[in-house]
Amino acid sequence: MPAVKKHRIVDSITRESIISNLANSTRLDERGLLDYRNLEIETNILKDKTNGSARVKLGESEVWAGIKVETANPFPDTPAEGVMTCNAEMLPICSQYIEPGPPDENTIELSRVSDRGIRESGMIDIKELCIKEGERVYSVYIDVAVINEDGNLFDAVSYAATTALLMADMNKFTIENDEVKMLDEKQPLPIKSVPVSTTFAKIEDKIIIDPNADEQEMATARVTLVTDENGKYVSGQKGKPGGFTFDELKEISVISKEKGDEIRVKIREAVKNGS
Amino acid sequence: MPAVKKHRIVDSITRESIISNLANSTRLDERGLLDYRNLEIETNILKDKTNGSARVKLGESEVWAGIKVETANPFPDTPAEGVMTCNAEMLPICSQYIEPGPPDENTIELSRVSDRGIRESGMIDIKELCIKEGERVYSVYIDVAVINEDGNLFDAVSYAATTALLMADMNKFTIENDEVKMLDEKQPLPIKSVPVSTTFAKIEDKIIIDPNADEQEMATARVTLVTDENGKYVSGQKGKPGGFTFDELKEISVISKEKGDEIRVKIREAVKNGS
Amino acid sequence: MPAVKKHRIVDSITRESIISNLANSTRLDERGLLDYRNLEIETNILKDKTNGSARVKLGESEVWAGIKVETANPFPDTPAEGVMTCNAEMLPICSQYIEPGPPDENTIELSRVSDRGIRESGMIDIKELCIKEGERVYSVYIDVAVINEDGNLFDAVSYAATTALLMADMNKFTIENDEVKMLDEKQPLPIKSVPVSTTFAKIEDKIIIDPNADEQEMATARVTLVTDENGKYVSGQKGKPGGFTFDELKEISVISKEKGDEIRVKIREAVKNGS
Amino acid sequence: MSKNNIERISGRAPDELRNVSIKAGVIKNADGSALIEFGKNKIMAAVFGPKEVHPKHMMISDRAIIKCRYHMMPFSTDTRKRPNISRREIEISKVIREALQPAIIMEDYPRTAIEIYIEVLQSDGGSRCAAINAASTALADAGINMRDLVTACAAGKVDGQVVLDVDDTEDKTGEADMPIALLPNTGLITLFQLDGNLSKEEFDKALELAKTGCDKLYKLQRDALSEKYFDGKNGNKEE
Amino acid sequence: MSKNNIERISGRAPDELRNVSIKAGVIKNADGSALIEFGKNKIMAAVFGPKEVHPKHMMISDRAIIKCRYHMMPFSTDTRKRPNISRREIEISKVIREALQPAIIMEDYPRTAIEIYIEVLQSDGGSRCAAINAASTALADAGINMRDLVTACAAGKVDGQVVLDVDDTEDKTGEADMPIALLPNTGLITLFQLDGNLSKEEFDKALELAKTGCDKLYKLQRDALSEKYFDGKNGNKEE
Amino acid sequence: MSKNNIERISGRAPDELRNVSIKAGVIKNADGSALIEFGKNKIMAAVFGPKEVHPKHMMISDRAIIKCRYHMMPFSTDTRKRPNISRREIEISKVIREALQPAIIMEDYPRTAIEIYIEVLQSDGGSRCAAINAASTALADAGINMRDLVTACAAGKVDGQVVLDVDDTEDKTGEADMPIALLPNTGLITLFQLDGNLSKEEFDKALELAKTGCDKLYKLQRDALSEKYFDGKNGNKEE
Repeated sequence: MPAVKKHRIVDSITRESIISNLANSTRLDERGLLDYRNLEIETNILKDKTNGSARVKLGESEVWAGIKVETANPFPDTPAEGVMTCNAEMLPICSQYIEPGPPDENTIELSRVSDRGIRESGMIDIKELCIKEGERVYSVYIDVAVINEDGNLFDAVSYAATTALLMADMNKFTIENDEVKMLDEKQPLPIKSVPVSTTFAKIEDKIIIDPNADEQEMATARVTLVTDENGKYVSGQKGKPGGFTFDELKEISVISKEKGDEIRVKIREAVKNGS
Repeated sequence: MPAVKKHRIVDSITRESIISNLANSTRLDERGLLDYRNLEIETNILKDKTNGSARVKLGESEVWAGIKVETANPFPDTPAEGVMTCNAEMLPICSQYIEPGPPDENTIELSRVSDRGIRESGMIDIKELCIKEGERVYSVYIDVAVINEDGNLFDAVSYAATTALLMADMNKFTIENDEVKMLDEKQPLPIKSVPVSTTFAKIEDKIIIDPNADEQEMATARVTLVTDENGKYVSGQKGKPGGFTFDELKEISVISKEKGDEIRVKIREAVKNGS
Repeated sequence: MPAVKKHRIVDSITRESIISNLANSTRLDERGLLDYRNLEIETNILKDKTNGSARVKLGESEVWAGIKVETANPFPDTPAEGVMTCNAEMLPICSQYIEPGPPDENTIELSRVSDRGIRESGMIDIKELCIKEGERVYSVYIDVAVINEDGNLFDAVSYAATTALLMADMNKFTIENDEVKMLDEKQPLPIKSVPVSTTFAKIEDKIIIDPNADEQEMATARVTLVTDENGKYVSGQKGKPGGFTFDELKEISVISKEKGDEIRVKIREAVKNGS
Repeated sequence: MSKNNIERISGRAPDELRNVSIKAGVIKNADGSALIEFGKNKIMAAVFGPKEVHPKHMMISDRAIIKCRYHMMPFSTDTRKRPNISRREIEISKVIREALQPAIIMEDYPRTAIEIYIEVLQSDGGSRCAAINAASTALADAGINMRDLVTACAAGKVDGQVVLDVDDTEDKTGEADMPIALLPNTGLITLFQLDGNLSKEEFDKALELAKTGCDKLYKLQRDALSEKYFDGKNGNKEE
Repeated sequence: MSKNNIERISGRAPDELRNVSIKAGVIKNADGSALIEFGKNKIMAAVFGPKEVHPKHMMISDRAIIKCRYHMMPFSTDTRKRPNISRREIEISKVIREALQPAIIMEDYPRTAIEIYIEVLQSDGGSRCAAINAASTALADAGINMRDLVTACAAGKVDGQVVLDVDDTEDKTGEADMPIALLPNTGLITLFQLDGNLSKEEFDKALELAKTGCDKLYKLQRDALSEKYFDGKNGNKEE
Repeated sequence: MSKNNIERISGRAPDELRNVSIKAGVIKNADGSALIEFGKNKIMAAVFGPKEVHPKHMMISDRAIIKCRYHMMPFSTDTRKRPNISRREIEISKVIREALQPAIIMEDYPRTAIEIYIEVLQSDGGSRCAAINAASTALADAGINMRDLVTACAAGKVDGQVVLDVDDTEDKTGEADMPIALLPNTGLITLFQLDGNLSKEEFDKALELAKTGCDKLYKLQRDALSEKYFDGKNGNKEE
């Protein structure tokens, strides 16, 4: 059952430095309150076994995403819709605080929030993932491996998943004499939008963006907002046992859009370079 | 692996009071040895999402039962029979002695004994639960939630399950051109009998009926007998690491029938009032 | 996660005796370094519920194997091939060191090495296990119970599984009007070879065959080699955190063939006597 | 606010809650408990503690630990739910715990555990908000020292209109759902989730609307507690 | 009793047991063990202990704890059983433990565990009774102090007739099965289960009949123990 | 050796390795780490420790315990792998641990744990050998005292020919695969597995060939470590 668990330990000197810096509106790593860390996006890093892949480094946080497109029977209640699954794994190589084993509540939250960002934005047109109604649909698996953990995995996982999806292709099928037949051709996934996640944290009444591991640990509250290219808010999730005021949330929502647009450009660029 | 576990603790004053009362053939809550506690049966308490429901309060023991009737493929070896599943859950809200998590041996026994009472009595005519042989049958799920635990859950769960089944309806289907088609009509479940469970406990050679939690904890042996309306014994289960003599079991079997008949009247009344 | 675990304890007197005996090229139970313990193979010990069965006693190690042949859908990627599963269980009756519960890494290794010996030798012609391509194939379950543990289970399990397979029969089927129909006839399994496992251990630079439990515990390395009747090596597995030199492995491979041939004769004899 | 708007399936005004009733002290064996009926939601919450921490290494020397489980009965949903705890239930358990924890004065209970169990007996839209209101009432009923009650309500978008408290019929055609939880005294939003599609204007409007819902639930919780402790001198029904 | 009755499929008289043989001391590594063949049932029981309790918090200061597991091998049943422990096996483990425990003088072994493992290698009707007889013999073979052996047998109803010891062929058309376990010295029934359909008269008759079966099994257990410890001066086969 | 032989699908000579590159120190949070690319294999290994043992009863008073997990990401295989740990992964974790352990001077770290985590991000034939080379490099990178590096390579039989380092395309028609791990200084083979069909002559030849592969990997590991610690004065690529 979910309960308070062992957390990353931030020593008192680091704590004090982080706080005294924030008081001057700077951060220990010299960023401004609303600056992202360096973001590197690389594509095609797993090209031999996946339909699409990407590696994202956000500061020292590193994640790898791989897309597998298979076919499956549709769910009985949605016979004309494809299936999408998003699964993030905190690999035990990524941090001394991660134990191997079934996903804990934090990892489940990470997977589900990443999934919702993609799903709620309508990024993939699941109606276009139908091969033969009631019989055969595409099943898109998005798996993301966390290789090194230094905070703000919500954003890093989201960027890696989104980029890998943009890079992905899938087999073409045709129906001949009522039988599904695979063609020797590929097509891109039916992409309709590019959602971008932005994550904020609150430390002593200061709102910062893209918290690193120490900042995230010290924060009393965290919130992720996902926007699409039309400037709509498609998904959100607050975490940690503290809260935001209404004004803070409204302010965050404004910044989320601006920063989301900047990052969307970087994702598109990486996709363009990789294609 | 099953093993002795932490049990409810009955303090020594309560223990002595229970025993000295029993010596005078009365009980701490002023009942006679063979008196049931107050039994309240309410129906339709979950009418928005179930096909039938009931709440039973037996003294301070409270359970809620909900029936869901869905359709499923039949088992290969019984192509013309419906499926029935009975599942009781000890919710962690019901007692400080219950931990959340997968069911322990006591809960599994509770589920299985409740299931057998219904199954062995032939209460539901599973042959009537066939929609199309080999293809489609009704699947009846009986789920029972234990909300507050004060002993004798075997009976409380049985009464709730039975009442909910008596209240339940299910969709009608027809077969057109070899295809199963759902009609916009409901029908009651095919009920053939009303089994009633009665539970006895033994404390220092005294046989009591309907033990509360303290009595149940102190008892060296417990036995449940289920009778149907024809006065037949359809199911039985002894529990706890002690025993009954042959004469005690025979005596219990006589009382079980009498008490079963009384309770059957109450169940029928509740169903009549609720319909 | 796999890790060092509690092992059988060998007291220091036994240890010293084993070592001083080995120095003289003999063993505590008076065997030579390359002598197997007494091997008893009995067939048909579970004839009421299995398609084939065998009991093997190798010294004090005792295992029972039972074969069940059922039918199943083929795997999509091998529509014309039957299915074979080999599963060994360390029953908690077999030793004070075995706890009940899901299989640990040692038991999983035992199952998988036994499975590979049979699979890689091509003992069963899985193409002959197809009843109707894409629809119905035989599914052969090999289950082996370890009843008493005294070392070298790799060989004991292998001999029991192999013998039980040689004894097994399965239903005949025919296809009438495109429908699979079971005939009232039995046929033997399509057997193509008889693999034989031999297991060696290394204690202080001495190589011994068929280690008993104490020897196995003391050994720094263990290796199993499976040969078929054409003298081919079909499967191998080293275990324990130590190693063999190249010369040792080559020497072992020579002995493995000789001993394998001797044991193959015993297996064939037991099968002949049992048929 | 309820004029000049598209009519809701439920016939409710855009800023109108479903019927809500809260009853405290419904489970005898629990230290505190509450039953909330919120539209078709029927949800029980029970609190046990402060009690001994088990396993011991989870104990914290200067405050209580909070455990929280949100669980749905198999019969609570449209299609029967499998009895195992789902990933969805694990996530909701976490966000509910994080919504309630800031209200609990954990420092008053060092080296103990406070357990919050939530059982969904019948589900409807907004079950996590309903659950938070029930759990907050149960915590107060258990006599746990709190900074404030925690009150929760969702706003959303249906048929292009921002509305309060989306129910499960509306949710089928709904375009967005945004549940929040609030500590009214401090103005802190301790649960916030969003799924759907909202413009900046709609986002702000939904936040405001959700707040008005929270205010009503706050009163209903206090009424339920008064009802139990002061012979029901205050009403407990939202019309 | 066996005249004027409907003939059983097996050709047995209504009060006739299947062939039974019990052998004690069959597993070298166990502290006590037994193999029972009871009709087609082949069941082994092994006892380990008294031994250290693990995990430690399960330890009881004034008596032993008893662990018991009833487990069926995948090849023991008509259709292959999946290797995982089923709910049925968990329930049977519990009722068998509760049947055996009253016979064990647990106070003689404070702070220890006594483990009873039962393995069904081939199953037939009445496997839980067969298992109890094997386990009771194994406990005695392990030298565990006991008040009495525990003996078990079922009666049932087949073709309208109350009969002893229903086998799996009869069970397919059987109308009732009632396994019991008995401590003969004290007359205490420590396992009792019933499934089926019995009138009051049949119920009483089945109880009596099961008792006669238990008496025979009692003798067979004692013979098996004598066989092992006194060179087999007593026979061990039921004809 | 590479003349007069049947041509391999890959165009490689019978005794030719695939392209291999090893990079040490790739994971910042780990005490030691390495990434190996071995044909299409992309595998990361990380080492944590020596660290506190948890749970405590696993602690050994005079040496370290070694934990090892080999895990494949769902996207690493031809068909998506389910996220749960499979029986295959458990077995491979065990044989890899037993291959590495003899190289670690465990007595230098009493009462501690050394954890080795291997993540297969893209798989090809020979992933367990690739994993051992990565893990051995990661152990050295973590500064764990070792008797020697552990080097691993497979030989096999394809189209009737004994060849070094079977890749997954060859494996589909391959007749045998024999991975080994070696401690070069001591000449000890600490991993040995075989699946397929080899004559005595082929068996011996495969062993010899695998040894030549191990020798090359040994150099590549040392180069990777030099690269990290001495500014890459030594090359790190196998041509």
